[in-house]
Formats: sequence, C-alpha cells, structure tokens
Amino acid sequence: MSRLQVGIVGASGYTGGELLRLLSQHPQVEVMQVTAGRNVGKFVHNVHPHLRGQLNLQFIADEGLQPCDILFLALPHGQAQQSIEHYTALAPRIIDLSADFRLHNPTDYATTYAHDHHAPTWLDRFVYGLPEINRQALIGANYASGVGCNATATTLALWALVKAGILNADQPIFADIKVGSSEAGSTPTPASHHPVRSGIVRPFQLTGHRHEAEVRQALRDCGDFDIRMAVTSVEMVRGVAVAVHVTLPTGLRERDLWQAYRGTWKGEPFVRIVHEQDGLHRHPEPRLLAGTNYADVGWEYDPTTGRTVLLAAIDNLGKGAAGSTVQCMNLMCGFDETTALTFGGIYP
Amino acid sequence: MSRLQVGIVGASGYTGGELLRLLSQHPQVEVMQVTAGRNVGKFVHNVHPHLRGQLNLQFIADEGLQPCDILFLALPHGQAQQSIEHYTALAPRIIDLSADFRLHNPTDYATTYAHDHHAPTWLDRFVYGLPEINRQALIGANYASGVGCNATATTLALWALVKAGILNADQPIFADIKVGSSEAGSTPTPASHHPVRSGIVRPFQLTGHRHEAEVRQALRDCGDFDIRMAVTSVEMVRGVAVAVHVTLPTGLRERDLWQAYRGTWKGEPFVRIVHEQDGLHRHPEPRLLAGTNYADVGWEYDPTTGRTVLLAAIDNLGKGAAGSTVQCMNLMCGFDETTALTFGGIYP
Amino acid sequence: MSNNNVECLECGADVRVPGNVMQGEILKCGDCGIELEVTELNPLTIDLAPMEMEDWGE
Repeated sequence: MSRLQVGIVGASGYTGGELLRLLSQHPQVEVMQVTAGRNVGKFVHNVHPHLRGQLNLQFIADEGLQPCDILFLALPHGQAQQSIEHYTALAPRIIDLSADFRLHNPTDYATTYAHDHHAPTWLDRFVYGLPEINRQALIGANYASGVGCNATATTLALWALVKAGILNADQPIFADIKVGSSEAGSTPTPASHHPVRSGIVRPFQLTGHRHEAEVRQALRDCGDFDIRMAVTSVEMVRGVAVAVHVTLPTGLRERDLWQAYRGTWKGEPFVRIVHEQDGLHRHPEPRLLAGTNYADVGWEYDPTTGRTVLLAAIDNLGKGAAGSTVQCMNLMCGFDETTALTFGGIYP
Repeated sequence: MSRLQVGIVGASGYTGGELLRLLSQHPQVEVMQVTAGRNVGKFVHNVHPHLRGQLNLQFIADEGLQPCDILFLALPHGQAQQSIEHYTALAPRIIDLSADFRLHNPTDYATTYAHDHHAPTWLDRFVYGLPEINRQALIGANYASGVGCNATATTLALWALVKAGILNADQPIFADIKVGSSEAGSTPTPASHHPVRSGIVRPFQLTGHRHEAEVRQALRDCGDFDIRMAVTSVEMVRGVAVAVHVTLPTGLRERDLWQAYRGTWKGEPFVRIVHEQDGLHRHPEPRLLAGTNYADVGWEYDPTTGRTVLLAAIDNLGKGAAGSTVQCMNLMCGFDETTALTFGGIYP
Repeated sequence: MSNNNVECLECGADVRVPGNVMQGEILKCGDCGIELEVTELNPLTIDLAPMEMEDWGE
C-alpha cells in the first residue's frame, strides 16, 4: 500500500517541528513538502537540529505547495481561516493545529478572539480533534481542528467525574495551570529572554483565558460549566500541569472515584490514571511525559469536606498539539490509532 | 522466530531502567525477569514511573533468577566480578554495564580501582562494548562489557583525527567534561540534594579520573595517549559534553578535517557530524540527545595557530550506557544493529 | 561532479542541484550549512555566497 503524501504548512515552529518528528516515523505516510516563511531553502535540521540524519527535506515557500493527500496547517492563529479555500483545494484532508476552527459557534469565536471569523461557513465542517472525547466523529472525517494545550489538560482533568455525573455544572470550576516556555512558540520575546525567564514562577494570565470557551464547548453535553482558568509560567520547557479545585459530595469512597475514572479511561491507549499511595510519583507530573502523547490524570479527595483537586499532566507539544493531530490523522485515514505515537517518555 | 528471553540484574537503577525501557520496545526479545535488591515485589512502574502502562513486570530477588538467553548485569561496581560464575551459569550471553570487565589488563584495573580484580581470568573473555570502535569483535560474541560514559564521549571526540593520523600521541590530551546529575546514579547523597545541586557549575574531579585508562585502552592501537580528563557538574540531568583541547599542525583546510571525520563516521548509524556555519546549534549539544543512542561529534580549528577543540555530546544513559549495550546485544545476536534504538530525540 | 550534484567548496560534500536551477540561485550544503551561489550555468560553476555573520555569541 503506497504511503499517503503529506504536507506541513508552517513547519519551522515548535508544533510543526514536533509534527515533522512524529510523521517521519510513521510507516504509512511520507512527508513530501514542508513550508516555512522565513526559512525557505534551509534543511529541516537547520531549524530542528534533532532531525539531523533523519530527514533530507528542505523548506519550500507556500507558493510551491503541490496537491497531496493530507495537509497539516501549523500557522500562527488567524492565517488558516483567511486562506482555507486555497488549502482545501490542495488536499482532501486538512488538519489545522491553530485555534481558527476549534470553536463551532462563530459568536463564541468573536467574543474569545475579539474579531469576526473570516470563514464561518467552514466552522461546522471541522471536527474537534481530541480523540479521547470525540473519536467517532473523527473516524473517516476530512477536516479536523487541533486542540488547545491548556484546554486539553483541563478538559481531561474534569472528564471522568463530569461524565460520571459526580461533578455538575452547579459550581465555578477553578483550574490553576502551570505551563512551560515552549507554549509561547519559537519567536523570542522580552518575556522569553533567558535571564528573565529562567527559574521563575510568574502568574501570567489569571482571568479571561482564551481556552475557556474550548473547555465549555467540550463539556457542553453535560451542562454549561463556569470554567475559570489561571496560568502560571514555571521552570519547564515542555509540559502542562493542571490542578482543578472543586467541591464534591462528602463521604465518597476511593473506590467510587476509581470506578468513575476506570469507567471513562479504561482501554484508552494514551490516558493513564496516576493515583498512588506511596513512592515519589503519586500524582500526574509533566516532566516524564515530554515527547509522548500521554495524558496522565488523577485526583486527591477529602471525604470529610468533599474538597477535591482534579489533576492532569500532558506535553503541550504532544497530547496538547502535534501528538493529538497525528492520532486524529490515524483515525481519519483508518490507520491503527497509536501508529508513530508509541514513544513512552524517558526518566529521569 | 520466538523472542529471546532476557533478564536484567539490578534493574531499579537509572541504567537498568533505561535498559528496560529500550528492551521493552525490542521486537526480538522479551524481558522476562528483572531483579532489584531493595524493591522486590514492586511493579517496575513503581520505580520507573514512565513505564506505567507499558510493562506488567515485578522485581524479583536475585535468588529467583531463572536461566535465560541473555543476562544484563546493571550492578554497582565490584559486584559482577565477585559472582560472574553464578551469572554465566544462568545465560550463554552476558552484557555487564559496570566497569568490572572493561579493562583487559588486570594491572590497569588494580591501579585504576585500587584493588585487585576478583576474576582476572574472565577479563579477556569480555569484548569492549563500544560498537563504533569494536564492531567486528562484538559480532557473535558471548560476553561484552558496557562502556564508561565520560570515556565514551572522550574516545568518540578524538577518534576521527587519531585514526586519520592527524592527532598523534606526542602531546597531552586535555578533556574538559561537563556532566549531569544522573551520572551519579539513583541513590541520594548530600551532593545530589536539590538545594545544593540545582543550578551549579561545580568542578568535581579534575585529575586521576577512573575513565582515563579506558580511553587509553581504546586508542592503544594508534599510540599511548596521555589522556587528562577533568569533570565539572552542571545544570543537567542526562548528558555529557566534552571539549578536548589539543594542538594540530597549522594550515589545515576545513575540507581536510571534514574528510577525516567523514572517512571515519560515514555510514555509522548513531554518530552525527555537527559543524555548522550558522544557526543556533553549530556544535554538538547534549540536551537534544536525551533518550537517544546518538553521539554528535565536531570541532573548531584555528589554522593560524593549530589550536583545536574536539567536541562530542552523548546521553550518559544512552550511548554512554544502556543504548550501547542494546546495540551490542543486536550485534551479538545478529539482529539489525539499530533495532529499538531509533528514537531520534525531542526539541526544544 | 555528476549532472545534478556539485561538490561543496567548504567541506567537499555532494550538494544536489535542482533540475530547474537558475543563475544566481543559492544552494545550501546539508552537511556544513554553507551557502553556494550558482555563478554560471554552462558550465555549472559555483562560488561561496556572501554570508552575513549572525551574532551568535552569548
């Protein structure tokens, strides 16, 4: 069976680079074209040094794009929606990693991103690309949108108890999210300058986070949840760790929570329940997930007060971006869902 | 073809854990037993959290070891040599990751490790396990010794120019080595306590480094080199970066050096030449090699003075330990040499 | 040098020349990263392209 021809638009950024790394190990596809604005003519390893000796590919200009089987769009926010017709003419399947086609409701988009959507008629043709909560819709789909990393961690932290009806939309949901520097992308800024970024704990965005609408949309079938995300940047490059503070009914037993988590996550290839009694790693931690497509989920519950913290950890470039999009591609094309995603992380 | 049955003795340490991670992805072997002194009965993921959901194996006691096809010994230094007869009775092939069987010459061992070797008759039955410089001897061998991480980085940094006869044994070789904290292993000590270890640049061992004998042995065919290794601990967990300061003849051209490097390393699956004119990553760097079996090599040369710095970077747990031993196993058993070693690293 | 490769002037590696190469086009060497300028097409002649040295120092 000949390999599907794949192109990546905007492959010099961090998500584009992670996508290129994953797809280069995929036995059923071949990355035949990669575009990058400011790096045309360079070899991919000039921008992504870890790919040296693995790929003999050079960046081309957008204008040089040839028709192919699947096109991944890893462009800065706002660009994909302005030229979606151009890209859909080039390939029958599109996976867009930006936020442009994540929110189905144009008004949600306008309030979140402070401008009207440029291609609203396309919004409901894109399937939300988080396989763990949207697998059926992705199977055989042509257009999928990538996920937001902070939204994904928050959605997955809440999902088991929301689906089990233990956590309802009757209370505000406080999500305190710790993030690494790769979330801000590969363009240097004063905030990412090492002398002022290294070793910090910097409250970054504490109200009105853009991803709240995405989480509300993901949970909408179970109620209209008041999601309140707050982000703090910490000493980390890859990784998202979320702690969601809620109040559950008192008197639940551990086994009730295990039952809810196992009921939701049993059989999921990339979600692991981490809730240990002893050892160093009793709860999910992002460091050992770097480079993987894993989402580790867990909790801590106090039966006397009902006070609960729901936990999740992911790699923002993996399950929070490129990993999930490769997983979506596998579902869309009928490949085994875990193909090219089996790297299990390193430790220490 | 049924899978070869493999055991790891001392699998709770960092090299044992990395070995377990690599072998668990190897299609031609099955890890059927892992021993660990103080963790008997625990699941491997209780000690190696990244292996959760990948292996359903529990640590057994040494006494419980069953005969198998290949036995890896990942014991603290000095233990393998005391019970080598016991282990060789259990398996026709042994790969020892410690320094016990690295030095062929018993007097070399005694001067380096300040005690006589307990099983000197076994020394010349173990093949030195650095495939890049000893491939023929490893093919079909039964006993191989793992490599020292700092020695491996130093040997690989020197190898191309020594083999090309451009660098001779007529001058002292100053190897300044930067190392991470995982080199000291998984046992906590006052020196590895985070408050005093984090963010340091700590000159650690500047003369009489134990690995010097190993490098001298590796280069012996080309002369008796005066190897002087000095180690500085820096902010890093996995990784070794060596800068070797030597003086070469003046007036050489870049092409001459490229020719020597390409002549030695062309076709080697795990050695990459990194010598770039521009960009951020012009020379080898250890961070993007974490989890890989790569050794990146390079140089900087001043034709007017002949002043030269030879560079190499590896993952001390990869090419400097477990990666090389899996590569040795592949050669010993006739498997494709890169099997289970194709992870190419992540970036950033 | 075969018809679709030239030898890098810096490191001697084979550098692929695209079929539709134009005069003045810049070719990049995959091994050492140097940039080569196609100064003539017949015969195919190259020279080191001027490279503005980026400030790379710490």
